[in-house]
Amino acid sequence: MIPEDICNLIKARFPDAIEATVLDAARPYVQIKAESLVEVATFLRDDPSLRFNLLRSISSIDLLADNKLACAYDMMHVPTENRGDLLTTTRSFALRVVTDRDDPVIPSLAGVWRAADWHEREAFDLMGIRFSDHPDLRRILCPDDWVGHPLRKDYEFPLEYHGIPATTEYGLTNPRH
Amino acid sequence: MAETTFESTPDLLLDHDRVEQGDLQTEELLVNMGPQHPSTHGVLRIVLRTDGEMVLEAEPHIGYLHRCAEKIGESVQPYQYIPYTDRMDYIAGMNNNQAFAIAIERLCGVEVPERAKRIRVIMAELNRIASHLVALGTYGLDMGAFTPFTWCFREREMILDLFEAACGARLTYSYITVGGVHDDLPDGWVERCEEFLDFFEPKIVDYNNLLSFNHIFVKRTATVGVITAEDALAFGLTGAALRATGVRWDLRKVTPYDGYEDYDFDIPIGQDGGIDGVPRGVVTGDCWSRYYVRILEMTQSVRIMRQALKRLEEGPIEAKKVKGIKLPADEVYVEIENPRGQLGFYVQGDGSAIPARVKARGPSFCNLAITSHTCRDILLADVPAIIGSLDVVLGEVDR
Amino acid sequence: MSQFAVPWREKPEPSHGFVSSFIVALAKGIYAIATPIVTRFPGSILLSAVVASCFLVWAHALLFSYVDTAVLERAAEVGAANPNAFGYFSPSTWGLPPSVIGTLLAGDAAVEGQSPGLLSYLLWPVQFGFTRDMIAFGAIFAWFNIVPVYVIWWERKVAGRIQSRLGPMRVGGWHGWAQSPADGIKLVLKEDFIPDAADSILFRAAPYFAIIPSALAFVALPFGVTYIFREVDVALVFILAMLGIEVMSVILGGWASNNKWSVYGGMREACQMVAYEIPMGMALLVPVVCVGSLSLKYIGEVQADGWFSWLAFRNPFAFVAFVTYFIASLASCKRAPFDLPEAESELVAGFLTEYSGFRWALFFFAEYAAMFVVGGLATIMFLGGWNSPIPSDWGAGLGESIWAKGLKGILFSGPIWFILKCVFFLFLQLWVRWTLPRIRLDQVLYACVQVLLPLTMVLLFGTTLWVWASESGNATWDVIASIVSKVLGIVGLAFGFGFVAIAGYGFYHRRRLVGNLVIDPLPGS
Amino acid sequence: MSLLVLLTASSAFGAPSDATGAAAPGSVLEAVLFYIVAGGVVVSALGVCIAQNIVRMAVWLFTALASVAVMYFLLAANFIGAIQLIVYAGGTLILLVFGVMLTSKSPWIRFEAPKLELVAATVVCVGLFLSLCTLLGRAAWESVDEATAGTSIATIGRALITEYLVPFEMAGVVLMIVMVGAAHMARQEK
Repeated sequence: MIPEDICNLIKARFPDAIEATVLDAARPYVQIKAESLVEVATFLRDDPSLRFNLLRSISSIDLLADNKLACAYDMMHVPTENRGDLLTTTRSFALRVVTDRDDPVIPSLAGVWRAADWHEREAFDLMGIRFSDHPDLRRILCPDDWVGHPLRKDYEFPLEYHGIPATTEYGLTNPRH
Repeated sequence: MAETTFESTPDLLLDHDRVEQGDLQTEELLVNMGPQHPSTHGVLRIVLRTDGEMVLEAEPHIGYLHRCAEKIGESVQPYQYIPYTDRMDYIAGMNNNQAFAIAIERLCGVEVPERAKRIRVIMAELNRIASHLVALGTYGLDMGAFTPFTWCFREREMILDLFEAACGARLTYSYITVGGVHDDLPDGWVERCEEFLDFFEPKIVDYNNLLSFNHIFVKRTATVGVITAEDALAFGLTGAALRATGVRWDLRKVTPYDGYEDYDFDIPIGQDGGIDGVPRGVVTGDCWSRYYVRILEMTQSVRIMRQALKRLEEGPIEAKKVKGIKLPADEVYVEIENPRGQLGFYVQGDGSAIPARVKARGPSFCNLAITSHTCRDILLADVPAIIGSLDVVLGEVDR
Repeated sequence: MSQFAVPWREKPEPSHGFVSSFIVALAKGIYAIATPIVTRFPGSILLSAVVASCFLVWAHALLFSYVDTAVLERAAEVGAANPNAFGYFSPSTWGLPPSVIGTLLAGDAAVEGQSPGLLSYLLWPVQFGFTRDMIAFGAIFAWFNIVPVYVIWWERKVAGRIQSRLGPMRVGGWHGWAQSPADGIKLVLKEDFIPDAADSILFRAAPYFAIIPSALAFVALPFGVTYIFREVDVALVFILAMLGIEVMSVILGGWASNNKWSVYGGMREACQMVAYEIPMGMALLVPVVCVGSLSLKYIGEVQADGWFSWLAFRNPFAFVAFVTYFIASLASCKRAPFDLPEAESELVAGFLTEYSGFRWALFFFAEYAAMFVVGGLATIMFLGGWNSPIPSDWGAGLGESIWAKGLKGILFSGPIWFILKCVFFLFLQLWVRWTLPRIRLDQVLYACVQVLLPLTMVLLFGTTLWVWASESGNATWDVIASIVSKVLGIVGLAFGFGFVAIAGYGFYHRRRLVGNLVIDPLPGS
Repeated sequence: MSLLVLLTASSAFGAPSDATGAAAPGSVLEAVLFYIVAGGVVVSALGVCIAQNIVRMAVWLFTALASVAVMYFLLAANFIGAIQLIVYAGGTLILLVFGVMLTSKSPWIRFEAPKLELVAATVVCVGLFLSLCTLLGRAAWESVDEATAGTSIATIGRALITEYLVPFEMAGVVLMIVMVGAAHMARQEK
């Protein structure tokens, strides 16, 4: 099933959800509205012709030029009906949700795919996107008292953390290093 | 004596109202397993809520090895980033190099020469064997058997010798680069590699005799930590952990890359005990299945390598004009089959030579997420069994 | 200062305390003397070390028997002795004076006033029980120290071979023979570390709760008919008691460390030990029922008629009890696959987590000494004790000279056989440890309560019936019993030969590393 | 310390097998050892009462039981001594500690008795001690000259299955009931 068909399916079901479509790229995706994310995701997971049951990744993206943050969702279909047979047919799809950079809130998909739990915590930790209705939204990689979100483009690396120097002299003079 | 209290730290978010009232009231204990613990395979910390030997709840805490590898990816050119991918999953450096290289090649439309593809497959499968050997050996350690560890490492040393001969490094190879491989194979390497395969194949029988079919080992791992296929997919488990649940799913077959479609090989899956030499008592998706899928994958890797070595022909090993290549303003998400599962790289270009965003989807990271779901109401000794059978590498979990 | 500044030579020598300097000097001295010898004659040195350590155990007994026969018995014959002199330790009397000993040694009590000679002065203290105890205590203490040190070294060598590596190779020259003593010195010199939150008194005391019982177990363990420190009529129960109260040290150490992993280790040990004491004791009751005594000396003496008289082959129940006892003894020594209290991959190091240095070494001394003791119990209760597989009445024609005695000690019965059999059991324990994974706690208890315990009950009941049938004097039954015993003996022989054959096969087909894969490197590597 | 224990134990078993004679009953050494060990029993028993931590109490109880076992050895009652060690020190006490660690709120807590309880306990103890003293003072002590040496186990065994068969079996039945009851209680929890 090619991405256009999937996009049309979504369009037919949720006419207002789609903000933009990028379908002829190396990684075709559909940009949808944050508020309809959960319904679209549930539809993608449960629709018998789609059944994207494996959430591969949630990549948070900083669109500094547009003053936006984005989340890219990659999903895949793993056929489980004929378990044990060699599976060679698959389909994959991607979604994107763009949110405001100053108050970034995206509904959580942890209720749709449980794999989203840790991916969203990671996006929260490193990019500062808050996922509403997430069961346990905490920092996952950085310490709980870390200041800032490292993957943002305008992030300034702290010079020390609890008295531990976090950069070298060279790093002080060459901040991009 | 010094009076000490053992109060839980407030950030654990574990509920404490499960203490049942009764005549024999037992105390629940919060125990830190890690970050320095012999069987957490690195710096993983698991907070266990235990009642005697029973583990009621386990909560993994990660990030002790976080190096912000994704942030580094936004400051260096792709071929400079290759060494950083080695440091993610330091057990399977070749496969990580390969994943990132393929991602950049797809993004920029670079065509990899035939010989380079064959060498990539050979190296990736060799590293798969080496990685599975580490997994088997350390899993033996987790179960209290010390000997399989040294046996596995004996063979792994030979693989590392081969790697060292090819690229000069024994752990962080940076051998597979964007557009091909870094160096050609030295003289005599192919023969040596075939010699190794002849030596290695019978050794798998030894591992089986020593550990896989050992009665105690089977009793320790069978029916422990059973994960169903539905749970595995919901939690995003991939690789051996997913195949052990009975799903014959492997990206090398499903979305072939680097010429995997040319090779003839099988995808082993986990199955219930009693047939095909699988001991009785084994359930699809338990720790033993995950362990044994890795054993079977090693034989398949040997098969692939024999074919690739036979088809290795002279030719260029690197595409032209790759260094300093400008990345188009596009994005790509590529997944390949790492020894631990599906390793994905999301790369976003912005027209310059440096990527705007690099995101790594570590299979260990996703596989580890199921820990708190599986480690419920089990015995303390089962926690290392489950963690070890998921075969996580903390360098990749924390990135 | 030399022309070339060598940074590490410019540092002043660190100052040591007297004791540590002394220990270091002693170690260096021993090392300097022993290394050239050992490296030059490795095999013979090892052999002589084994013989010497065996000798250590029984030399004092030879001395005592010499004094008894050459001095005291004669003194009693000629009436020269003060009867009070034979008391254990009574200050009111000074025993036979050296002059009398001298005349007795000279063989002529009638000649008075002869000069006693140096030997008589040396032998004078040996007539007192207290002195004898002191000497024997020294021998036991020496043995108690030698066993752990060299078994640890040996374990590392065995483990190395099983794991296709070499084990210790450096310290001392020949196969790292000095590795364990060097480790011991290191452990003694290490910082005496007690965690801040630990219960420091109990933390310090716990290792002694381990080492004293295991040392005391040697008190009643016979190495031969006459080579016993104290012959106790209930030696078996006494040794079991000593093995049983060792568990207190683990619980205390685990608790006093104030570490949750340590407490887990202690609790695991408690439940494992309390459970496994029962099948272990009941398995040992099987030979006790066969023989009808709790005295280890008597049980050993019963098995003097060669291989087929050994108690393991007495009846089928005893044969199974032998295996059962061996499994239970692994559990009682916390050896793999029952090493749950210190399970490395689960509990870090269990009750040993917070221990280091000398206290840690004491725990290990106790563990390895206990391994020897359970091996000794298995030897005495099932495998003939200090008797060789050759029936000892074959040597009746050798006479009673000192050389004949020595030959009999080597061929028919003597501590060397006992020690060799104990070493065999130690090897079995090592072999099992480096081959098998660890069992889970519920499986440990399941194996004890649901398998071993009913099994040993059946064994005990069966052997009681067997003994009852044997004592009824039925001729047919006697024939059947002897045939069964012979068959069991042959099965045991087959096991033994199979063991030797497998070892020989492995030795014959041994390979160093794996061919040219390792030896000749590729270009670039 | 270990030397002392070793000495105690070694002299308790009498002389070496082929040595010059048994320790004479009533010898100075035996008396000295008896008072040392008896002192140990008293001190440990006091320790059980005074210690405030439950594990320390258990340790004191352990030393008390072990000292009593050594006294048995001194009296040449080796079997009773060894059984004392196995059953009480090695079995019951361990189970007790085990139970405490498993079920108490925490093994690291300490007990502090209220003053009133202390006073009451002291009064009861002193009264008990005095009554024991008077009882002991009134008893007619006979010295037994012949110690039953050597075949003590056979004697005990025979006595248990002939003369004292009924009490022996009764004790077994009582223990069985206790075990069943304990198992029942443990099951009820779930």
